[in-house]
Amino acid sequence: MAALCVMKSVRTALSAAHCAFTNNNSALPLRLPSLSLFSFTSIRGIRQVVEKKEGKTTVIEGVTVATQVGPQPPNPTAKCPIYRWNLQNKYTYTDVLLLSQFIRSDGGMLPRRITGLCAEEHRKIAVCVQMAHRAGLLPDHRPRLPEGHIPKPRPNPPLNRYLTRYSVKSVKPIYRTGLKWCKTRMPVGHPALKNNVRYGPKPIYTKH
Amino acid sequence: MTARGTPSRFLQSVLQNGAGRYVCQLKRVSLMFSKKGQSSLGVREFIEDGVVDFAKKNPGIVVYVSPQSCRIPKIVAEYLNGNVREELVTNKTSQQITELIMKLSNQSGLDIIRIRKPFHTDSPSIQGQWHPFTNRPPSRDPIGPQEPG
Amino acid sequence: MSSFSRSAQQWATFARSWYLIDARMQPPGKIASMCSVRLQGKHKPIYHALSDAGDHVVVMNTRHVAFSGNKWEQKVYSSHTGYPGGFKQLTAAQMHRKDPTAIIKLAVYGMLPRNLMRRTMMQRLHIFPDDVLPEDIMLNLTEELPQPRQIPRKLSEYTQEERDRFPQLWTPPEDYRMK
Amino acid sequence: MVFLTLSCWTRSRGPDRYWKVQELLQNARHFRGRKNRCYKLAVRAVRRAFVYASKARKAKRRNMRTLWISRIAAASREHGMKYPVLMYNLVQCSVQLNRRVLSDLAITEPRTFRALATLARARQQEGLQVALGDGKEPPGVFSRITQLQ
Repeated sequence: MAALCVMKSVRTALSAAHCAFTNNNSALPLRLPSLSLFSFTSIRGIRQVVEKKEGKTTVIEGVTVATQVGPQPPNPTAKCPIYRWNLQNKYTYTDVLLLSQFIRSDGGMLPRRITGLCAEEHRKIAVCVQMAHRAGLLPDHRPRLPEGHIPKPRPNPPLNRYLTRYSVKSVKPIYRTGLKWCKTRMPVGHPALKNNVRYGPKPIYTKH
Repeated sequence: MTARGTPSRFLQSVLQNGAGRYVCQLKRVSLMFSKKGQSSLGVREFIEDGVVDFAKKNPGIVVYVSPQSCRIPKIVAEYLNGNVREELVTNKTSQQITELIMKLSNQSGLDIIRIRKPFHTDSPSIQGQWHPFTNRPPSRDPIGPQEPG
Repeated sequence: MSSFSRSAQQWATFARSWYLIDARMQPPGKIASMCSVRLQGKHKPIYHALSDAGDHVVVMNTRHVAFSGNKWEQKVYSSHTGYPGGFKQLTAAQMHRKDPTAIIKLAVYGMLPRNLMRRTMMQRLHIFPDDVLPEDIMLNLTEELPQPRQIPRKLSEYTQEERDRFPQLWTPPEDYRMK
Repeated sequence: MVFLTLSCWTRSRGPDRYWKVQELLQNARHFRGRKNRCYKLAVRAVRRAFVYASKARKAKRRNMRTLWISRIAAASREHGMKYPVLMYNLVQCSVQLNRRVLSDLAITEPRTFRALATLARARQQEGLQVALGDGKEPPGVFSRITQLQ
C-alpha cells in the first residue's frame, strides 16, 4: 500500500510539474519494479510529448493521454494481448485497426517487452504488418522524411499488390518455370499464417 | 449405318390426327394379282374371304381389285399426303395379307425413316422460354463508372 | 403459338447482353475466369458449344489490377517473334507498363477453349485501362458484375468513430514515449 | 452365276459385283470428293465412317450428359447455388428428375426450375441447421431425412 501511495505521488508530480524531456528517463527505473502491481489499473495511458512555445521559453511536456475504458477482454489472465482477446489465428493483413496498435508512427514494430506479445504472435504480427505495408493499407505510417525534402515524382504509379511476402527489390523473375510436374511456384502470403481460421472448405494455397 | 448417311426426320403427326377426330390416312388400296398364278393364291383367297369385310369396315378406303397377268402380286396403297407404298405379297397366305392391309390402313403415310427424338411437342414452353432477364432483378442502379461523391 | 411471337421469343432468348467488370484492386485471374465464362455463354442454360451464345464483357480499370504475392516481379510472359533470337520474356510489371490491358487480355485468352471460336469470343471482350468508357458502350451495358475480391480498407479510410470503437488490445505503460 | 436357260440369262440383272459396289457406294454418297464415287477410296472411308458411328453412339450419351450438366450448372448459378449443391439437395429431397429433364426445365420452364432451386436451398438450410444442432425446421419444407431411411 505504501508503494502504491509512493507511485501515486510520483505520478501526480510528473503530470503536474512541467518537466523536461530528460526527466522521463529518470522516471524509468522507478516504474520497473511496480509493473506487476499496476498491470490492471486503467489509469495507464500513452504519453505524448507536447511542445509549447511561449515567447523565448520552450516548454516540453509529457502529457498522459487518458485511455477510454473499453470492453473487457474475454481471457484477462493471459499475458499476451492476442491471447487475452482470443485472437490467435484470427487476424490477417487486412485488419489494420489491430495492426496499427502494435506499430510506431513510422511503421516499425513496437518492441516486444513493451507490448507483451509472445514470440510467436509477435512474429505473425510483424509478418502481417509487412504485408499491410506492401499492400499500401497503412499509408500514414511511413518513415518521416528529412526537413525540406521533396520526394522526386515517380515515372510510374506503384503497382497494386497484396499478400506480398518478399520485398519488391529482392525478388527475381522466374524465367524458367520448370517442367510440368515440378514447376517453380510463386509464393503468396506467408507460411506463418497457414493456421489461420477459414470459414470455407478450401485450404489456404500459398504456392501459385 | 452412319447417322448422316441415313435420312431422318422428327416425330410428327398429320394435322394432330386423332387428337380430336381420327381420319384414316389411307386413301386407296389396289390389289394386283394373277388369276392363275401359284404365287397369287393367297391374294385370291383373301379376295374371296376378307376384302368385302375390309371394305365395309373402312368406308373411307377405296379398294380396287385388278386381276392382271403378273407373276408377282402386289398391294399398292395410296395415302392422303400423296405417298404411295407398294407391298409385294408373293406366296403369302390370306391371314398374312389381312394383317398387312390392316397395318397399311393404320399408317399415316409419312416416310418410315429414322426418327431423331422419341418425343415431340408443339408448345415446348408454357411459362415462357428462358431469356437473359428471366432471373435478373428488374430494377438496378445506373450501370457504369460512377462519379465519386 | 404463332410464328410471330415465336420469333420474338427466339430473339429474346438469344439476345446478347453486355456485362461490366470493374478490375480495380482485383486479381487478374479471377477477372479472367469471370470473363471467359460469360464470353463462352456458359452462364446461360441455353449453352451449347456451337450455338455462339456468348455475351459481351467490358472490363474497366485494368490499370489498377492487383497481383498477389510477388507476381509483379516473378511472373514472366514469354513470346517468340519467329525470327532468330526473337524470344522475348517480360515480367508482369514490364508488361503492365507497356500495355495496361495486356495482362487481362492474355489471361482471358488462355482461359478460352482452343478452337475456332476463340478469336470471335476475344472480339467480344472490351478492355479499358481506365474508367472512361465510350458512350456507345455505356449505352449497351446491362449489368455490372460484383467484384470477386473484397477490397480491404486502408487505415486512413476508417473513420475516427470506427477506430475508437475498436477495443484497445493492450495499454502501454504510463511513461512509455510513443514515437 | 449359272444360267441354265437363255431366258434366265436375259433376265439377270448384271453381275453380283456391281450390286455389291453399289450397295457400298450408297453409304458414301454424301461424302466429299472422289470417295463418293470411286469404290477403292469409298470402301476405306465407309469402313472408317462405320467405326466412327459405332464409337459415336457411346460418346453421344457422354456428351449429352456433360451438356446437360453444364446447362444445369449455369441455371443453378443464376439462383446463387453451385451445381453439386443443387443436385445433392434435390436427391435428398427425393426429387427424381434426371439431368435431361432438369436442363429442359431450366430452358423452357424457368419458374419450375426456380421452385426446384428454392426447394434445394431450403433443404440445404435445413441440413445446415441439423448439423448445427438447432433442431428447428424451415417453414414450407416437406422433405425430411427420416423419410429416406
